[in-house]
Amino acid sequence: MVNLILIIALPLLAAFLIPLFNYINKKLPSIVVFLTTAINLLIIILNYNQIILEPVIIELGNWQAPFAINIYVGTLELISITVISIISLIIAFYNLNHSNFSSESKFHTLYSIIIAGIYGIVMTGDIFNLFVFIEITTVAAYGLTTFNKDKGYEAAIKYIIIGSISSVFLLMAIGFTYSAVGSLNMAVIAAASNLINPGLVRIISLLFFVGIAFEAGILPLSIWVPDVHSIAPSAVSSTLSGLVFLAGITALIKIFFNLFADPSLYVFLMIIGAISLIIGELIAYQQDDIKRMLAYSSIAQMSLVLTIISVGTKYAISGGLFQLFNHAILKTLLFLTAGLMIKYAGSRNISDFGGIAKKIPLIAVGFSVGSLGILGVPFFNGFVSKIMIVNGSLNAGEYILTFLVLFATVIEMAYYLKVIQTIFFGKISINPHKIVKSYVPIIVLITVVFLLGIYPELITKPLNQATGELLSRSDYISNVLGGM
Amino acid sequence: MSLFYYTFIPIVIAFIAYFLNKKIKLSLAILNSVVFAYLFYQISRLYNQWNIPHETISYYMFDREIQLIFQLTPLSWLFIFMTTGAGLLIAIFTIKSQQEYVLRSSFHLNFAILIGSILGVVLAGDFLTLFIFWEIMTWSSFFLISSGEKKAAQKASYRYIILSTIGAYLMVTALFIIYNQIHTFGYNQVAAHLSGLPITESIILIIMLAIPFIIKAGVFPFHVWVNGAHSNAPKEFSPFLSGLMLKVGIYGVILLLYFVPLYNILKESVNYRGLPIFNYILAIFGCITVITGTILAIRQEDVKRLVAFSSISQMGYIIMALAISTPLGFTGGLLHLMNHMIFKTTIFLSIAAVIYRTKTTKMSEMGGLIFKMPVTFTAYLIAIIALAGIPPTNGFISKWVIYQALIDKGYIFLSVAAFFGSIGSFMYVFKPLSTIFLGQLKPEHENIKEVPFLMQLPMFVLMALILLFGILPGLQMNLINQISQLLNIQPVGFTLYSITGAFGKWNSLVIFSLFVGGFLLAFIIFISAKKSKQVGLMDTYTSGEYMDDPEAYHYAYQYFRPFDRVFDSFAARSLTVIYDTFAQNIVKLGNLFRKSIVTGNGQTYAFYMVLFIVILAFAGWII
Amino acid sequence: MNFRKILALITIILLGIFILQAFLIIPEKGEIALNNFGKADIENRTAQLYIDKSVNSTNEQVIYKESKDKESGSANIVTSIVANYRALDTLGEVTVLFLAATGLSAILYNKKHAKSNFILKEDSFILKNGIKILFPLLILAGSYIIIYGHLSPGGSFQGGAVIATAFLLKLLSSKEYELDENILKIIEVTAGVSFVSIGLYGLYAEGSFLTNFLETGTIANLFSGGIVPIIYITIGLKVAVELTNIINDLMKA
Amino acid sequence: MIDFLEKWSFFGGSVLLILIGLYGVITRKNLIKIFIGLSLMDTGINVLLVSLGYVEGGIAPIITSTINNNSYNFVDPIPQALVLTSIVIGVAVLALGLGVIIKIYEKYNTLDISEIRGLRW
Repeated sequence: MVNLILIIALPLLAAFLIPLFNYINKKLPSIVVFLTTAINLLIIILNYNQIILEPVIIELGNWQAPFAINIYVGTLELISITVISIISLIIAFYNLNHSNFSSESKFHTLYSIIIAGIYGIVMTGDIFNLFVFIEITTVAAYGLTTFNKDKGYEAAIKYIIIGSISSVFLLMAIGFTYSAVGSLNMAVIAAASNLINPGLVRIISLLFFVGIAFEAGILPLSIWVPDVHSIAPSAVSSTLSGLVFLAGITALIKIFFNLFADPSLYVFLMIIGAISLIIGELIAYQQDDIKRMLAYSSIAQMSLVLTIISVGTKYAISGGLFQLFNHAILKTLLFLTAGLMIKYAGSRNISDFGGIAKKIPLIAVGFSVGSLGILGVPFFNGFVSKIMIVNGSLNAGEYILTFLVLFATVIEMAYYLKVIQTIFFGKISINPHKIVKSYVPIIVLITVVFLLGIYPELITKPLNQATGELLSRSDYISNVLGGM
Repeated sequence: MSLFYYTFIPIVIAFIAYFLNKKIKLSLAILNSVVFAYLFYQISRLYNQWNIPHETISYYMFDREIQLIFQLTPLSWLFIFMTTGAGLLIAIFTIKSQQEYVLRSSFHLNFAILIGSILGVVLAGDFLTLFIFWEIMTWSSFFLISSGEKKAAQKASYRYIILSTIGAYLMVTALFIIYNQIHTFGYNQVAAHLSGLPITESIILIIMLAIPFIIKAGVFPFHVWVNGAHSNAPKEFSPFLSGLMLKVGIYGVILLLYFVPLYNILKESVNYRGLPIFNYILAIFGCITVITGTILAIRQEDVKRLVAFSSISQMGYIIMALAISTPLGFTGGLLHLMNHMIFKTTIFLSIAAVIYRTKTTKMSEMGGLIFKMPVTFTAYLIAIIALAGIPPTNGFISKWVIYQALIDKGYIFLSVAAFFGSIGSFMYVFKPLSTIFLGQLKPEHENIKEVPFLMQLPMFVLMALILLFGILPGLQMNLINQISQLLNIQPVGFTLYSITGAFGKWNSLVIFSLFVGGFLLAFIIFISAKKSKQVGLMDTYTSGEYMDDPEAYHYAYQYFRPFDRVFDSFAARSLTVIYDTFAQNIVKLGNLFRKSIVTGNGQTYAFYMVLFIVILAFAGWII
Repeated sequence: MNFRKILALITIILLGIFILQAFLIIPEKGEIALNNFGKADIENRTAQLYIDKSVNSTNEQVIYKESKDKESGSANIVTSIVANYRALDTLGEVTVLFLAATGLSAILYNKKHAKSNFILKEDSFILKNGIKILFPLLILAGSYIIIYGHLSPGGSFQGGAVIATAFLLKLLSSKEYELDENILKIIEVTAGVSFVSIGLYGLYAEGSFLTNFLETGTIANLFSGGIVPIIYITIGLKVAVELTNIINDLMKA
Repeated sequence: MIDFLEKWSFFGGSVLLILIGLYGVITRKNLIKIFIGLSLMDTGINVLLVSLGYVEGGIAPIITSTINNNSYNFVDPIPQALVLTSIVIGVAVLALGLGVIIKIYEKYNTLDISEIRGLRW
């Protein structure tokens, strides 16, 4: 067993070393980042079998579990970090060839750190540590956004303003929680949460929601998303949309299922999510800019996940989580291919992609695989999660919610198909701007999509276990606190 | 060979062929034909082997193992046989016809997937399997329709997929409501459960289950996708779309009405003339479909659109016949289903052949092709005779049985509609005949030749089938009676060349002999009479005047104008407008959100954030 | 005042009411709520364990210059929290600073080698010579604050900031003054890497990341607290360098 | 009365600081002023955190020759450690933000946030 803290420490170490590597060779930083992500995947694979048996609690600095920072890796975290490691590896591979920025080494530094931050958000078992990792992730994202020298600054400034405000609220929530409970450890707070005055729980959980949901794609808070995701370089967009959102939702789940499991809060989450879902889809339909469309679609998907998870039953949660992981994989694929298409066509408008499939077939196929996956076509991974979502929400008797979700999917279908039709059947109207090649990441991602679509057992079995763990807080508490 | 493989062989082969296609140009079409031929052979050997055991694949989902069941019944055999047969004929047709078609490889890929998925739909033994393959079928056909050469193809396929998806989602919702109560998707268990539920609940669930099938069959309120899709799809796909895809919808209706014995479930609900209200409404919808399809078909200027509307109206017959749930009705419905598949495929193939040569679908741009393309003309002629329901073709027999069924039960309105449709079909099928094949040959079509043999072959086969089943309906009745037995319906009496109806017996052999006699007589008169003199068409009715708008003078243009005028106001307010308005309103709503929320001002975004907290806080106080 | 401002004001007031009511909640029996002002409950809580240095060991008195080998043996308890009990937070925080510096230099990359255009007038005599005197003093003060961070108030962040101020003054004083970026980079890399490496060595030696693997010595000795002062020095260097970098970049933008 | 004032001057005052900062952020159009608002908010939240950990008559948690761990009231050390972290993060974000503002000024020639709307809808 290799200590899982390494998957946070190694990217950080790599990031700190990058200025040195850059001094040696300009190409070295990207290779180093690629190697770190590969080692991370290896570490996770080595640990997989053990963690699936029972959750692992890593005590940092050899301090007894609830008193200092600890890292908790249960099944949910395990699946998350596995997905994150696979995707980050793919994106790092993509970066090997596609990161010709003016300050390339800095790009790789930021990328390496954002990955560490994402791992941290997912794994940490301490609320202040969660704040720190969220800040690492967002600050890295601010920096990465500005690598687009055209409109990146504008997107970044909006992102920074919103991010700073919500970090204040997050800190406030942490302060209140600490003042009431006297500890920052999630398990201790969970154990004490029944004792906290319900009014205070309301306030704290709302503040937590505001502080985290801005990184999780819930609409009034994540209104910066389309700007940032559409402007940032494709590798960044896919990281932000696939991984940061995944981490954000995981953090929300931790807060609302492990920390404050108050069912009356779920109704709020469900309503917020549903409204955000419909508005996100409706706006996405209007977009001409392909990356903006994808960004709105991410918002909608995340809202969908939140809504479904907040139904709060076993089936619904496992469906929502599956959708979350699918979305991470699919959005990475979509943003990478969309970025390549933009590079090729020299335009961001969907109408300029007419017949592009004949010139760059693999990329076009990759894009359509991603879209079909999101739309839930059988044998794509989205299908299983979609029917799991329908099953979950109907199982809980949420008929209106089911209707809304399916309605949203129809709108989603409308705009994704517009793109697919244009790129495959549209009139050829492009004079190629640049020759783009990127086979390996796209092929790997397509393989993953079909693998999960045809053998969903790969993920549904662990997911059921994860859902079980989420719903039994007492297990979580006793796991961390031991015999206390 | 395991049933499971029937669905996956075409799909797997399709992908292999797709990659091969880069190297060898025609490999896709040929490989597809070979695969379909092989499947066709295998399936024909399955006839009468109804006791093949079920096959299951288990899938781990929702916390438990879920079985995907594949099973073979006479009903599903009929459909897989038809599917592979039609697929084979069309694949052979495409070998030659698609040489200049750009999206050829995508066409074949999707076509093979489509065939596989239809086999899956029909062989499915439970609703989840059905749903999975149903979705794949929808998607592959969506890509097929969008690969049409016209720009409108994309819009048409768009409408098709949206409608289909709405239907599919209704179905999946109903399925999972049921699943959550009984934890299985099996046909029999679902049926048993439905019959145990309160009547309103089960009717709602059944309607939700039925809607995707009704949409796919193109029945009245959901027929809006049919004409666009048929007329804009690639010319080789239209035959399949009309001949088979619509029938898969019918398969679902049969499945619900008979296989899952809906009739029994609904018996206790409100009845009208001994028919459960659901069935009666379905029959009424069928009848409206017949009328709408007919009227709209008469109005068309585009030959593919015309035939598409004709398909809609013929679907109406089948639905009507199946919905009335008598042995005769069931038999008539199934007969018409097979026959319609045969003659409609023929019509579309012959039109595809014409398009292949003339590169246009507008009737007013064609004319006089009878001597240039005699085989195509013959195929079209025979097919429209069958479509109009004239003996000795198969179309007559099925229509005859349907009339018998309707009149027997005394459904006056339905019978009148059926007759109206029949008369209307005379009008609209005659229009392409006279404008494409008869009339004056356009100067630019002087050098047209008959299509290559590989394209003629499917037409020959289909022509033979039309006549064969017209004379020997007993071949079909044999299978239909086996299906009837399976579904506990009383069989209809028949011999090889006769069918027993409600008011007597139809003996096609006698009629055929009479027709052959009459035809010979007419032929003798024709060759012994004096030849008519050929005069240029323009000469007769322009009288030497100068023409400023030649198209308006082409006699195909507004062929049935007086008749159209009667229905002008009706057609203007078509359903399409209603659907489009609905969609546009949603778009407007989205635009409103977009313009008012996403202003681009970072400060406003920050303000939303604060506002959001405040609203949530107060909502928290209120609740 | 326009409508927008009034609306903003109302919203802000409502938000204030919402937040402030948290302080007004009076817990019922058995419930817990926010502590009243000045009544922060640290008895029987994690904070007390930190103060008693008894997270892993038993509760004993910690006496100045007498107690030996207490866990995390630094006299300044905040320091022992920052650099030992919750060292991962600190690593994260250093990372954020590093990120900001990196991001800033990426943003302002194009004008990297431009001269500072921040100073409007020619160099003032008093500024120039005053800074000459102040500069070593500031560096000294900063170093002292960093090195004594585990014993007395202050610490690496404060000390780092003081050192960075020294360079800020240098930069302000003269247009000609240029920082050697290579040296900055070397310090930056060394500091960051050694922080993580110390953590990793702990993982290697004691099986846990950022473990205090050195002997903690006697409370309040300069050489006490195990890895705490070492970490603090690395942090101090890192903070100083990053802040200097940030200032440098901003001034040259 | 003194208690009351003391309590509200810290809790209420820090919340007021946050609110003033927030008001500035959502009403001032100048980007620099917005960032001043943000840093006010940061300050406010730091004061709030520290005051949440205040113990009446408490002193800084440092062991000296006269003070050992049992003899005196210490204030809660954890919030202080947290504040240390949050200050640094605040500084980092502020620095990054100012860098971006410089670039925005170069590009748009204005600091008015309502005119920087290249990305919308």
